[in-house]
Amino acid sequence: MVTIEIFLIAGLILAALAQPIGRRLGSSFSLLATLVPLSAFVWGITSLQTLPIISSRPWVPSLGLDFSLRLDHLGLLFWLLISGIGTLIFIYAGAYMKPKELPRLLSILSVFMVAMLGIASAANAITLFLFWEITSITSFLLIGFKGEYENSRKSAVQALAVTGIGGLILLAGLILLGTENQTFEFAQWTSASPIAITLVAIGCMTKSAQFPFHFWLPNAMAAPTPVSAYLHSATMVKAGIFLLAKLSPLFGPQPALAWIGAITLVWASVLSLGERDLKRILAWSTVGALGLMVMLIGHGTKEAAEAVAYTILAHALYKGALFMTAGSIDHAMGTRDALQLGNLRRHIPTLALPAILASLSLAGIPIFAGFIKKELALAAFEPATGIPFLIAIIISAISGIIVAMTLTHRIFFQSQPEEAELHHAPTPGLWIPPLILAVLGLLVGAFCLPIGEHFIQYVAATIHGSEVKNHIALWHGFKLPLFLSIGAIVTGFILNPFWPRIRTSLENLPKTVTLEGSFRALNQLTNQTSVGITMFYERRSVRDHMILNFGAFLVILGVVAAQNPMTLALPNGPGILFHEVVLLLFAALAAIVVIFIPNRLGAVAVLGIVGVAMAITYVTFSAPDLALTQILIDVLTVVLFVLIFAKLPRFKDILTKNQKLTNATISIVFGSAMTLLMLAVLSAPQLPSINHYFAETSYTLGQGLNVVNVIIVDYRALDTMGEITVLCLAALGVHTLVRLKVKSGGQKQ
Amino acid sequence: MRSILLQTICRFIIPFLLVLSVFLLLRGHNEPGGGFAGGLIAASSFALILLAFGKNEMKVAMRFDPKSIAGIGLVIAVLSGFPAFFIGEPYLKAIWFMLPTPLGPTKVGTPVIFDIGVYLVVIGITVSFLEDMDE
Amino acid sequence: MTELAVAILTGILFTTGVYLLLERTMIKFLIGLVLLGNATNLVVFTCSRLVRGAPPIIPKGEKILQPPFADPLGQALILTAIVISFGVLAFTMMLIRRTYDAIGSDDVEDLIEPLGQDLTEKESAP
Amino acid sequence: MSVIFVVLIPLLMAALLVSLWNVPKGRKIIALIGSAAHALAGVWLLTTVIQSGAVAKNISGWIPPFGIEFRADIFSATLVALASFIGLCVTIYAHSNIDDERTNFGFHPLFFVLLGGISGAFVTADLFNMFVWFECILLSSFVLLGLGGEKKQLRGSLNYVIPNLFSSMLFLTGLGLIYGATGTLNMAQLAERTAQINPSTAALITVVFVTAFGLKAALFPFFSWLPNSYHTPPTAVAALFAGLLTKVGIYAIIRFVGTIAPTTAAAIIPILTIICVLTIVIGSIGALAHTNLRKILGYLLIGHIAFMLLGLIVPTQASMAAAYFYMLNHILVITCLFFFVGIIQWHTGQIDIRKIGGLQAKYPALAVGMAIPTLSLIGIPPFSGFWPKIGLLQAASETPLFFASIIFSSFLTLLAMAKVWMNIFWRAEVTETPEMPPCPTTKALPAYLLAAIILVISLFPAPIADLTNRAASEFAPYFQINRGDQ
Repeated sequence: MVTIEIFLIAGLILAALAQPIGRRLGSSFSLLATLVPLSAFVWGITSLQTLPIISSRPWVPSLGLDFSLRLDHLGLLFWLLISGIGTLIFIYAGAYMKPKELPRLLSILSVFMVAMLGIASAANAITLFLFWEITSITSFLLIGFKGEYENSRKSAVQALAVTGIGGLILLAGLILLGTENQTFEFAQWTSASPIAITLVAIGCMTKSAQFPFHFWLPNAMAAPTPVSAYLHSATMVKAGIFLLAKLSPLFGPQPALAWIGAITLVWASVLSLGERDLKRILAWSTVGALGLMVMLIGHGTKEAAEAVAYTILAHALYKGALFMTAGSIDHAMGTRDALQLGNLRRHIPTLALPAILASLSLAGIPIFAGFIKKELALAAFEPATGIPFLIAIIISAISGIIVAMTLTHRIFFQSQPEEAELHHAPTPGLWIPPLILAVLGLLVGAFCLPIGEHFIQYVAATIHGSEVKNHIALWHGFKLPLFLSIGAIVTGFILNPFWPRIRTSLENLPKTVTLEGSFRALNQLTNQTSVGITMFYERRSVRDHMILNFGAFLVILGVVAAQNPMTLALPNGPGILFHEVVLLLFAALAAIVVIFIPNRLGAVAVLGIVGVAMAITYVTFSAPDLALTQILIDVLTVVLFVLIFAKLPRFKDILTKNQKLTNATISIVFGSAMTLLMLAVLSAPQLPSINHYFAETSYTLGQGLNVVNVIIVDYRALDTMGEITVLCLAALGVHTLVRLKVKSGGQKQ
Repeated sequence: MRSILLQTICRFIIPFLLVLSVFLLLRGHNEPGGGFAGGLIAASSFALILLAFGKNEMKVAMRFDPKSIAGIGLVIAVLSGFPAFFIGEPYLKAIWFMLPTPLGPTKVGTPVIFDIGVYLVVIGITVSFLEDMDE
Repeated sequence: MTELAVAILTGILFTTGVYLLLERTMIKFLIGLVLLGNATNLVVFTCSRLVRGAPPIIPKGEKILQPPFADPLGQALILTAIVISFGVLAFTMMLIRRTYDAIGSDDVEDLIEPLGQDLTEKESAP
Repeated sequence: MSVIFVVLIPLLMAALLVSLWNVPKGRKIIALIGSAAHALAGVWLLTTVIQSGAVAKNISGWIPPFGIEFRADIFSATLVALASFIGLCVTIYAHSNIDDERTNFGFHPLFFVLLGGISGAFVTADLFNMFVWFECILLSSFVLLGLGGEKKQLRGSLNYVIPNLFSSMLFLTGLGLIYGATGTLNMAQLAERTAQINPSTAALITVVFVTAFGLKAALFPFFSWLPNSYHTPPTAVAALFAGLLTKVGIYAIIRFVGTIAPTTAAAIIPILTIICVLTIVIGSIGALAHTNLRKILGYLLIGHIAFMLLGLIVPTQASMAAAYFYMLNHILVITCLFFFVGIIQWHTGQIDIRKIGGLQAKYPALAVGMAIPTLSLIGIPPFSGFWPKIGLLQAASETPLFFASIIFSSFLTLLAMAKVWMNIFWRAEVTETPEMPPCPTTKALPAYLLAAIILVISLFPAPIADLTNRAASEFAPYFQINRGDQ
């Protein structure tokens, strides 16, 4: 089947065409663009009976990588959410965005949608990761959509940092799993080491905003609302849930994960009461819902699997609707500050219906999807063993009631002391899409049975790895979950009037407690450390760097020498003669004297003497050519020194005592190391050198008696050619340096 | 520095040095010497002129731009490897032939030409150094 | 024994060269470079083994060089190396001189870019 | 054609351009033709090697190991082809980037010697000959770095020159030692003989060489010269340096440890691992600290360079192939990024990200073009940097430290590039910039061309993966010696 790929490619084509075509069509382009997600949605519904849909093609054979796709029930659930909500978001964006910005937004959104569809249908870890990272990047681009504001940029980079490191950790985990199982195909994975599980789980936690990585999500609300509604509530943040769910048959129940989910759930439910920005309230509530899903996946029972499957669906419906509504309110009223909004039913009556319907679902009022979601979740835990988890769900339910009341009763029906005025009335594009979602939330709740039997049950089976019976029903009888539900609802209504006070006290929580502050501090610390280290390293003189270079070389040499002890013996070369001793002593003395001579010309003169001693050494050991060249070079070097010194200052002794000591230590150790290295080589006989060939053929084939010269101009003429090239370069360099006028940095004249 | 004595010595010694340099270059294939040594001797004689008479004198004595001499030397050296291509041999493969000269037939080969290139480069470069350093 | 002695001399040349290379005055680098050049040449020379009184020159009338002979290959390598290091030395001399001209000091500590200096430059115009 | 031409063409071009010293007009065109010829020779070499295996050719007609031999296997031929292609791009870019003053002072001949030296270092099969090419590279890069004569260039020059002279000194010392021990300079023969000498001596000699090459490759702690010098020369020069110079050092290390002295690898792998990990960490941290675009890229270069040695550290064909793939990709990506930085500099006159802004609104094409190498550098799938990273991570799963450092470096790269992106593309314009004439085609062409190539590799990585796999298989003896189970 190539159908899946067709939709992916169609999305990319849409992204590419968005800019050129979208600019001409204006906001009506978004209607045209919906064709892609809409057709994907319709195709998804029709293919329900033919699952799983598989397609695979080789990509990088030598790495064992295929581009393989497999759409199962879990994938299809996501597929439908992505394409269905995507359709509505596209319409909504057309009404929400300024026509000038729309093409770029739709372009990035299409890429994002393709990536999400890819995640939903990936059958291969690398394929999945490919799409996963694209969602991170597009999320970065979308959060920073209004990049001219510093707040947007900061939030964008924060989200990228968290999801980016998470993505890499996920990659690490996936690679470990792939290496362990010798394949990257999910279907063939049979074993998972704890470390790999941990890495994958951390990756998913960052993406799905789990404690302690959750803080980026509320800040991501800097993105335009269509983005928040789409990425940061309905789809992208669920990618982590999706992967955890997909791999949960392999991983099995993970109590730690369940605890993390529970902590996230409680923490986010509490903090959602501390916000006044509608979108941020919803964002915290989303974090809570994600925590619930993670908790259920970690729990790992059949009932939990079913609850997860249903929660994914129910949450996407009501949260998407609420986000869009919040955005529309913002669009209409110019603010989304809950404290400044009131009497909205008069200003924007069209938005009241979606807000109320979706809020009822959020609050978990019976016959709405949210109610069933909550019931299923409560039923997933045994009262005996799962008390902490049950409490967590209750807390979130209470908080959900208060949030729902804020979103409806407070802003639509109450009046506020400082109320915002209506800017523009919402166009149909701003209220119809949320209304559709909200109504769907009602329908899914009210007609839960068929959906459960035909679909959710299979999704749950995919998540759990074995068959799951359908428990979804509106009425389960007078059981514990129902009592807990009712209790939560009642408590919520009792606490609701106190919301302003709760909010103020939560708002004043110190930043560090909310972890966002810790992240900022960490970020700052990282920056300072990096600047510190780098400046410490960089703002050093070449002398310090050379000390480091020499020192590091000696340390490495020492370590390797210690691990591979040398056996040193006296070289068995010729015995030394008296005049040679004198010569070598003389050379050594001259070299040492050079260091201490304070006079420049004196130093050069002694340097010349060293050179002469070298030449004599060469001639003593049968190297007349070397001696000749050495002495000539020596003379010319001295001449150059004399010429250059005329333009340079006198020697100064500016080294401090400590510096001298450092120099002496390093240079003596280095010199000794070199001597020892030479001894190591000299103490064993040389393997038969290739030089016998030169001795034999220099005259017969090379036509020359002076073997050294024949080597230079014939055997190894290429070396010589390189060498004279180097000489020419040096002359060019000297010439350039002389002629160029030194400019004082900055601008060129 | 510009003592009369030094100048006088130079006048005597420099022609000798130049001849010596050519001599070293030509006999290098069989005895100590060669392009490097020869070139350096010649360069030393120019260094002497520089020290004894000054830069202008050296330039006059040199006649040609030292960098051009070096360039020509490099080109000669590089080109000396090309004849080998014509007989299907690898680059820089030596080719020898007898050349009749007034002093009798002499063996001449591409390595000798190569060495002449080296000789010119060394002279040119060293004199160029001297010239630039004495700016 | 001889090789040991030359190896020790090489070590001393390295020591002095490195000491000068770690000086703060740039001019002393130059002297250090010459000493280091000599030292490395001695490494090659000694490691290709020392032989007395047998230069690698085929005696007139003979066709091949009879052992023992001093290693011609090592000598050829050194010859190349000497000349290269001469060129490099000349370049470094001029570089140091120009740096001195520009900075007005021969202390390497003064070479560190001053903090807060405008690090940008203008791309050259056509 | 013969393998010698990949070296001979640039050297001849250099000689030709030197002799045209006083003819200002035709130089740039001749340089362009010469570069194109070199690129053709490189491509020819690569196709020959791919079709019929390694090409070997002796110089001067002396059989190896007595004469110098050039030998191009896939590993080196690919690098030569890539280097010559990068050379062509740089020549095109230099057409408008290098001003007349620099042209007069011999930019082109220097550039060709540098290119010839790089090609020579890649194809030579003789260790001393490699030294000579290294010196060619060194001297020409010295001069190229100093061209322009600005004060800060001179400040940086000495920081570049002195450590590199130290490296040359170690190289030559190592040559003396290895010749003294084995009596040969030919790489193939050295490979046989390093196994026969005292293992401890061999290991120490390897340390000398690896340090010498490690300095060229800018490994920790020998990298001080790089950040101090790469931000000063003109873009064309900086791009060439960044793309190729450090890779020559990496190549030399791989060649030495992988081919010449595989038996010593066991002794140095632990310490090499530590060096690599520290290089990765410090380089990435440095990138975060800077605001100068060139310095950021310079540090990222350091942070990434050590990945390329993973093939030695984990001696398997897969890891070598991945490291090699990474290296090839990195050459393209970093050169491309330097070109784009040059274009940004053209438009704004700045390379400090604190002073650049609003580019996305003004130059959307630039944003799209630069996104490709940026994403590839970070290793976002499916961009080309991602493919080798999978292999690297798989290979590194044996050495947790290295594994972690790859993750760490990728993360910091992501952060650093995100910082760059946000500042220069998203933020509103910071300072009024004077209207510049549109970017010359000669600048834009190589940048977008490279970006396009990177995009193609991203989508169709299979051929490159095959190629690198074959190249890695050339180190089979190394894997056999150090792992035994292959």
